[in-house]
Amino acid sequence: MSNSAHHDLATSGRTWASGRSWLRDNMSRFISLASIVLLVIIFTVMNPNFLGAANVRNLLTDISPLLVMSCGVALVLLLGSIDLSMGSIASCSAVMLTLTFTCAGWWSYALIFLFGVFAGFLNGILHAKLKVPSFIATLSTQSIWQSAAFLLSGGQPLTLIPKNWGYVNWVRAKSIGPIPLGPIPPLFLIGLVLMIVYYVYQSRTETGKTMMALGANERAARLIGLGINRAKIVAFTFSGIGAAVAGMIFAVKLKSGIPTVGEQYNLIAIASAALGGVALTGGRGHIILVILGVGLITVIQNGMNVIAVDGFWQQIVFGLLVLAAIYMNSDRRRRDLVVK
Amino acid sequence: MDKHGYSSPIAEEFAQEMVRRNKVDRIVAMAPVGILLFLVALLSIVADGFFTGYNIQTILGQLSIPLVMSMGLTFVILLAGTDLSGEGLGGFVGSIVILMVLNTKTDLDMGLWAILIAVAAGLVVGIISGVIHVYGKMPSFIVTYAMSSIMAGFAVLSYRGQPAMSKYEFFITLSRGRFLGIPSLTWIALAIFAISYVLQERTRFGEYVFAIGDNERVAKNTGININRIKILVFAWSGLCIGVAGVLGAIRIGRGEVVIGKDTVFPAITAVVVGGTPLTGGRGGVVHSLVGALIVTIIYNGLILLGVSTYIQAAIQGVIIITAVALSVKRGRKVVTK
Amino acid sequence: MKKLFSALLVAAFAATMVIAAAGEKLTIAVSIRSMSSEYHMQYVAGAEAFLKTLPPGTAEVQVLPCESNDDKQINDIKALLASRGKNVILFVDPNNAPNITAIAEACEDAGVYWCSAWNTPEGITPFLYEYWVHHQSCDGVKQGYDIAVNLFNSFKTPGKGKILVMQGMLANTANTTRMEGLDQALKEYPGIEVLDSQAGDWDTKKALNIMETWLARYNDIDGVWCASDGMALGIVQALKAKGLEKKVGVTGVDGVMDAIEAVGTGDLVCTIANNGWMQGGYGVAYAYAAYTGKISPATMTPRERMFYTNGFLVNAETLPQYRKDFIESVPVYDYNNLDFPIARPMEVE
Amino acid sequence: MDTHPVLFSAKGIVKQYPGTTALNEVELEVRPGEVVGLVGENGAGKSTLLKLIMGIEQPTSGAMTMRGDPYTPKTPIEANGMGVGMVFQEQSLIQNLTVGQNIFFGLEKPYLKYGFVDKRRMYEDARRILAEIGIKRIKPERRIRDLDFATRQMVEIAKVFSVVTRRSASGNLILLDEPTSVLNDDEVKNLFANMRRMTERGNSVIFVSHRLDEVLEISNRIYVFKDGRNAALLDEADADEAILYEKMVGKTASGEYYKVDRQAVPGDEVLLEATDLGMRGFFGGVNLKVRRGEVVGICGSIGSGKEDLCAVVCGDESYSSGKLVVNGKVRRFSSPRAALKAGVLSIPKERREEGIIAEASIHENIAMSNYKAFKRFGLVSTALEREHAKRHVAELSIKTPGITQSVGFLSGGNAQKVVFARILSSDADVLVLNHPTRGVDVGAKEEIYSLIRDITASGKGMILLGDTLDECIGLASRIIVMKDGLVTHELDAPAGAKPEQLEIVKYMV
Repeated sequence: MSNSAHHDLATSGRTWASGRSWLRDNMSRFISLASIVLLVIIFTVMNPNFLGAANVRNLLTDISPLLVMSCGVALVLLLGSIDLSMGSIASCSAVMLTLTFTCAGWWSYALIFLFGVFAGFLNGILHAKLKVPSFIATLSTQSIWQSAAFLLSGGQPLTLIPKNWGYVNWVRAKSIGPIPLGPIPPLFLIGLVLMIVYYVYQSRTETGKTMMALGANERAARLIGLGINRAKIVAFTFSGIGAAVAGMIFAVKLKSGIPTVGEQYNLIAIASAALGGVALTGGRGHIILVILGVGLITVIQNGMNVIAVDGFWQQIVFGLLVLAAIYMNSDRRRRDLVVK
Repeated sequence: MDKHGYSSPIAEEFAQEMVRRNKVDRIVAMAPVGILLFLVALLSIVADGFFTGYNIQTILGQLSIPLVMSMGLTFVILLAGTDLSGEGLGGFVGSIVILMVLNTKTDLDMGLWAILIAVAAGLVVGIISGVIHVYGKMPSFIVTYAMSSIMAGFAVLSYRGQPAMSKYEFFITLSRGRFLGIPSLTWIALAIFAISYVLQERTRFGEYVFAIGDNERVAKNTGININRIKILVFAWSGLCIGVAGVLGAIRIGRGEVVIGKDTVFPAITAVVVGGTPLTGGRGGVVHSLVGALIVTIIYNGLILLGVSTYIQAAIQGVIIITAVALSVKRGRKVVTK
Repeated sequence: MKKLFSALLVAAFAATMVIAAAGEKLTIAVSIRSMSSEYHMQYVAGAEAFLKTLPPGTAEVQVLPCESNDDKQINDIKALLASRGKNVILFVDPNNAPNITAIAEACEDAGVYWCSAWNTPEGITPFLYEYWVHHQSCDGVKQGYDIAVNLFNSFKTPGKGKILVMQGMLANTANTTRMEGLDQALKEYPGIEVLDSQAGDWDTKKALNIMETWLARYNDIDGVWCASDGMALGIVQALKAKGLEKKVGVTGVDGVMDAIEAVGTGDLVCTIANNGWMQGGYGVAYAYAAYTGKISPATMTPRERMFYTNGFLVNAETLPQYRKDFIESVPVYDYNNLDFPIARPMEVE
Repeated sequence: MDTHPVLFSAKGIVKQYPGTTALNEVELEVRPGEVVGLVGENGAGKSTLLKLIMGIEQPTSGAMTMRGDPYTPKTPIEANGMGVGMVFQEQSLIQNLTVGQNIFFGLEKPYLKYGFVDKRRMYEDARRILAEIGIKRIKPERRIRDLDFATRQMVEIAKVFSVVTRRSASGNLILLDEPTSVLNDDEVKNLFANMRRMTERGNSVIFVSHRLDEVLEISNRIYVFKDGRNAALLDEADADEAILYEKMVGKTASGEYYKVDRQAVPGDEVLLEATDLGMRGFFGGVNLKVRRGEVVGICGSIGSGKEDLCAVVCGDESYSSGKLVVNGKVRRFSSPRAALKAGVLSIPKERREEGIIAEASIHENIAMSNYKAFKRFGLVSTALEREHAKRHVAELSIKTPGITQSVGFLSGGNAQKVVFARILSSDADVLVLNHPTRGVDVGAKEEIYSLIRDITASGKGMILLGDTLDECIGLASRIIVMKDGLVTHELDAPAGAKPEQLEIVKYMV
């Protein structure tokens, strides 16, 4: 699929345009922030309730599942690879969570987390050890986990029975113990915590830094003595965890275990990471900025309902805004950077 | 100098090593054909009704859309790019072609012109995607993903929720016609395959696609206009999606956006399973024909075996990952992304 | 600053697509699976028919397509409720039944009257909620049963034969309820043998492919129980390609225009017109009545809050009647008579 | 027949890269119908001059003329148009296309009918061109990836001959850069026969090779380059290997340049030992010991297997025969990381592709080989990284605006110093230096030499592939000479008694 790390920069021998590179380098970062602010302003002008407390709470809630998935896939994109199995892992997690509540209660969250670790680890092994291209490896595990979701749910959309609602009511909590949360929903905190953990892991640990290095130049990373396979397997494992947490968020939020709930999220999560400045060819991007891409997509989808974009036009407007946002984020300064 | 005129025994070992590696590469290149034959043999024994005249015709009929889609995608993947616009664009072309021929909704009746206009729409959208990708320096993955969403929206807008039914005699004869035992729609798909083969083997465009995919630096040094070739590749992919959309509309006799649904990833899988790696440079349209046959036969075989609907997806996944794992290079220094 | 300008341009372009901005005007929201689903578009047409009965300018219809994405459906609804305050009423066909609880909670928090259609999980009823006006549904199980019985009786030797089962999308509420109806019918008709069952994902193209493959394996098929009109039309195309149309009975559900025609030509044995126009129209009417205080959920009888609506079984015999009532003359509903759509109350334990 | 007395001339050619002068006032002349040999050590500027003639790069100053008129090609296509063609060292053929397609790649216009290529005619012409240079057995329909290395080289040569003679059959210039390294004996004879056939028709050839016997056999006149300058011009009659060696190497650089006085006396503790080490098809039967404080220099020309030996030692490749013992344990490294854990680390030859991560900052690059040293509570602390990097930047006097600068911005010499800083920060005690001073300015070279002395003084062992023979001798305390995969000679090079280059060269070439 599109990600041989073909950095002409490394081979062309020419250095970048020097001078105030720091500002120009980070300019694209501010652009995606600016485009969110701009859209928010336009939507608020058209309907002030867009920034009302209720809708801000909606925005933050809607962001969380997409955020955990996008942060997960961002690590895989840093490698220059891709993960298409997130949707099915999330669906499987939603089904399993709904089922295990009856027998494992609060422990179900931990069990499903472990399932995410296993599913991601399997992707990592298939890709890193068997050297199967990540597109095919994750496309295949996607269909495997989709079948698992159907089998586990017996082909039924599962309902979270009222007896188990006790395990999920924390979603609507307005405060954690004494600390009032105000407009911030608990789900968003989960998304934030996961993003920060992934960001710190990627930027502060050896394996995390190896992900970025091997995405930029796998040959050099290998000769420098970095653990290539380990970084790949951990990246895919984290992506699996992100997908499982997203699945749990869907189950808790919708109070249901739908075996196809995550189906649509593969491409949106990758688009969000790309809008957050993560290069699809690897080696470039910051996990902390993925929230900008996710925020932009969520603002667009939420905003279209708030300003009542005609049903027929929603998909068209969504596509146009994604194109505009990517255009502003793309790095057209470096002529030699080959974009696949 | 030893007897073969090599400067030392080491050099001779090197030559032998090269010959061995060549042989291995050639076997690996033939792996997809081997897998195809194995599947046909296995299913003929296990699934009754598989190796019958009618089922072969059915397979050929079901082959037409993934084959046409994979033709356009082969050139895109040869450049290590991606084209996800098929879902929305295929649906759009399928919807408008029915609206333009004799149908139950509009009073248009443009006959063959409708097909030309619809396919041309695919071509134009392909060109737009190519231009945005090349000059906007944006990843083809995202450009075509957004384009798919846009075109899906226009598709539904074209019939405003009430799909038209075709009453065009020619479409009905096409959808049921047979010539020399092969369904007419499959003949159209094979025509697109033939054109793609000529494009790949006989034209300068085909040469340059391989050159850019294999070694962009050498292509640039030789003064090839890389941007133009890339746009042409996306144009051809758009045209193929257009044709696939028309074929889809003819098959179901209705114009709705669902024509494009779930057609892109099977087509990409067909190209990759066939032997064109996602990093481009190798493979070609013949490989994709084999890949398309494999994907279609797996789907057909699983239904004939009456495999439970829940585990069908899993079995397809396992077969595909095995097929690709067999034909992948595993040297220490090989970088797979 | 060229870049910022281009973002402004695109956003402005999006803005121009918009109908009137929010105001005191009431928004009648209809949350459906997708604009490309004919049956769900009947809801929208019904809502618009009701809108015409209101004085001009008091309200507008807004459609929320969720593209079969459960999470997006709840997100769209909550965004709408947050942006419209009290001036909104909602009619929802949940993408999957279990999601109804989350929708109910959202409407309860926003204090917005809403009605739902099709399925609720057991134990979840309007009675638990103050703003959930009513839940209406055609009886999915009964429909699955009716079309099965209709199919079985259409065979040469009624009640005996071999059938194939074309499901909709796996683990989708509409599909599981209709399959339940089929299972009931099969228990009552031991003479019927099910050769195979596959899932067509409500997709015409997939149904056609599956039917073609089935025809390669089975040649003495008497009928195909098919869970939706869209897929049924795909099956008919496959049968026509092999010259078997009319010889193999096919059923459908939804009552889509082309399916009604197909019953006329004999390609389809029967379909069920769920009359989306009536469901959408009265769903919105009830919510509007609650919104204007004409009725109050607390005082409504259980019969009014959970009821079945009649689907119209369309087969060769009932087709002329259906044509007369629904096609020649588009039915005009008196939305003040809220009792009209209620066929019978749902039994609630 | 263009009868201009001088076909090609280059005068006062200077080529500077940031920080290094590859060519310094070089001049060269080629007469019609002549083979001009060009010899010199690695890095003497031979390939750079060919790149200028081919228009891949432009000279900083100086003038070139072709058939009397000024000649300033901007791209290889322009050069081809003027009748100048070059066979590159690394393959420039398209693997997936056929022989015929490659020969006429970019030049399909005459065979085009409405965009369709008339393959029959194209393959006929290709067969004629191949036959013209004595190749009968290659079928133009075969794909390049199915051919072995030697055949591919012949196709490259055939392609250049055809491209060059498109303008006119004579008055053209063909540049051959190390064409014979993969050819066997009769393939070389065939190449020479074709070169003579070309020169008889009034074309000329510049022939670059490290195999002096071949150069002597074919060239009319031989230029010798040294350190980017003309060292000598010899007529074929009065040139032989001994004179060429002497001109190539010139006077051995002063001991002071290589800091010979600070050459450590090797301890007796053996850090690394290879016995009968071999890698099928690349090298065999290598025995060497690396003691603490010792620099083992390995000399050999291209294709001698010295680079593959380095790849095996540092874990980039696995060996097929013999034994490798590191710190007393027999090791078979599965990856460079395993080698690093055992204390073996390499400085790769291709700095940009293999030595640094261009996008990452200086302090990140330096810390990459030894994250353990910068961890606090399990996390890599940027503060520690930065502080450590500041110390190295000062110590090695790396010229950079700041340590957060991406290494991609730095010049060749400074980037190499960053690599050295990374090596020093790692606790590897056996270092494999693969052409450490390649493409580095003279000033930086000296700093690297003193750095090497410090490293050995601190007790680390080193395997060194010298950029030049002179450098190898200057730095190493023990020298191993390899040719075509086999060790042909071994000798000590103590500080006091450095061997002469002549002694070594005859085993190399």
